[in-house]
Amino acid sequence: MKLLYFAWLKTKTGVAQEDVELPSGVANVRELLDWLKGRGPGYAEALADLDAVRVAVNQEYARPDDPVGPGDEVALFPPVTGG
Amino acid sequence: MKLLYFAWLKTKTGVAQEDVELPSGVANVRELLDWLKGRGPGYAEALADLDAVRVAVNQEYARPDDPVGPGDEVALFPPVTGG
Amino acid sequence: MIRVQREDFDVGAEIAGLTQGNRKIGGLAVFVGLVRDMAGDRAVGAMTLEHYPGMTEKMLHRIEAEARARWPLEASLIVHRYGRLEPGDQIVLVATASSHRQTALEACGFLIDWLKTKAPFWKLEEGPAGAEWVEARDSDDTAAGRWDEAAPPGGEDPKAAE
Amino acid sequence: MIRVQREDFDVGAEIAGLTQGNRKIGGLAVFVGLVRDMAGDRAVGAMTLEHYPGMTEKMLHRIEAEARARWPLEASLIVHRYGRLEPGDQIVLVATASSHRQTALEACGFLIDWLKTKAPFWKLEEGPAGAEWVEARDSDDTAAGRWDEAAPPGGEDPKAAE
Repeated sequence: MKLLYFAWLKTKTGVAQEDVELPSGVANVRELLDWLKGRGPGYAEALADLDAVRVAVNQEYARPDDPVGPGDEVALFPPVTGG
Repeated sequence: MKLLYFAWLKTKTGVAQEDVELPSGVANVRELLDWLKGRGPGYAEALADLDAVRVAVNQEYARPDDPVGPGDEVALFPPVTGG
Repeated sequence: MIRVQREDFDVGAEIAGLTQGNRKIGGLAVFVGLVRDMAGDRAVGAMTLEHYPGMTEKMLHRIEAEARARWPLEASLIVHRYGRLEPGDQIVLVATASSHRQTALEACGFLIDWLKTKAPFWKLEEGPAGAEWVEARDSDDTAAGRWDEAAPPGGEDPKAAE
Repeated sequence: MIRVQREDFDVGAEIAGLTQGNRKIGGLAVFVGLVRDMAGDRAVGAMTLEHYPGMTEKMLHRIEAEARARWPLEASLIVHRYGRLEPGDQIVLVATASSHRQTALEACGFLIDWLKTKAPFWKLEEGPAGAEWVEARDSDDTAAGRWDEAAPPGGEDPKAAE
């Protein structure tokens, strides 16, 4: 799975983009976020307040129960502030 | 008094601008319109439907009871259609 | 700022001039009215815009002042043309600038709505059956009336007689 | 039409291209967002707009398509910049053209409101105390929410988790 981080999620995780192998038991957005939190203090901090995190799966906004799989591009970012 | 006519009020009266001497008894907009109606068939036709006539006294929209006097500039025109 | 003129205007240059050097502006809203080649189901070859010199400027100044009293604007501009215009030609430009976008957008909508029902302009359209004076539309009064609730200006655009 | 670019845009040229040759257009509404030198009471020296290439274009296309499904537009355009911008610089251009002015004005307001809450851009502001990511504002959600009544698009901008 390809993971992308934007804005302060990138700053806190220290990663803009990474390829990860999903462990078994990670099949939706909620499970993915839970798993990511355990990958280190930067991830834990970035994902401490999930109200402030938006997720896109294959460039579509996704909800906690939406499925994720090995071939997906998943992006994590704060609420958008363009315009 | 200086009278101005715009759009189809000008077409119907056949006059763009004229100077008139007010008869006694013409002291407000309503009385002015009544008097003008009697000045000829073009005026009568132009002023047949007063719902379709707007009046400005000294370049301010005026109501039937607003006063008019010899030194005033009074304009008659249909509802505006600019923009 | 307001201008009444026969000549065309350059939207890009007008708004550049309006925002130039003002770093407080976060949003600029612009409306441009253009001559269509159809009015309802009638073809329009051209139109002539008549106006009431003097009163036009007075009303446009007042409409602009009313917008600036209602909204905190950094800049505003109304340019309205008169004379003969053809389909595709620009008729009117309204531009408002503010620190916030909703302010600019609302004030821009207000200006064009009020202008349509209060500024003394009249359109004479040249169609296949000859020239016809355009009739005022109730929908324009309705649109202008939306803005009355907040702070009725009073005394404007009444009927001349019942 | 939508574009995402680092370069500045020329508002006059953009809208001329948009209306060129279309005689059905009676009204053109334009919104331009600009960088302010203040954010609330904090001075801003410059900002950097980050975005999500690919998803940005996809969302802008979708927002534009939604506007065109809701309003009968003759033309529409969204241009959004990314990269480093300074106070006074243009950030975004939204333009809509229709036979009627209210249609153009409403669609323009809709586009900028939706864009603000749905297009993946993030602003990093450089202030006296260093660089700070701008926080999303509730008022933007409220503004975007105004348009939900008519025909909720569904499935967009949900929270990732409760």
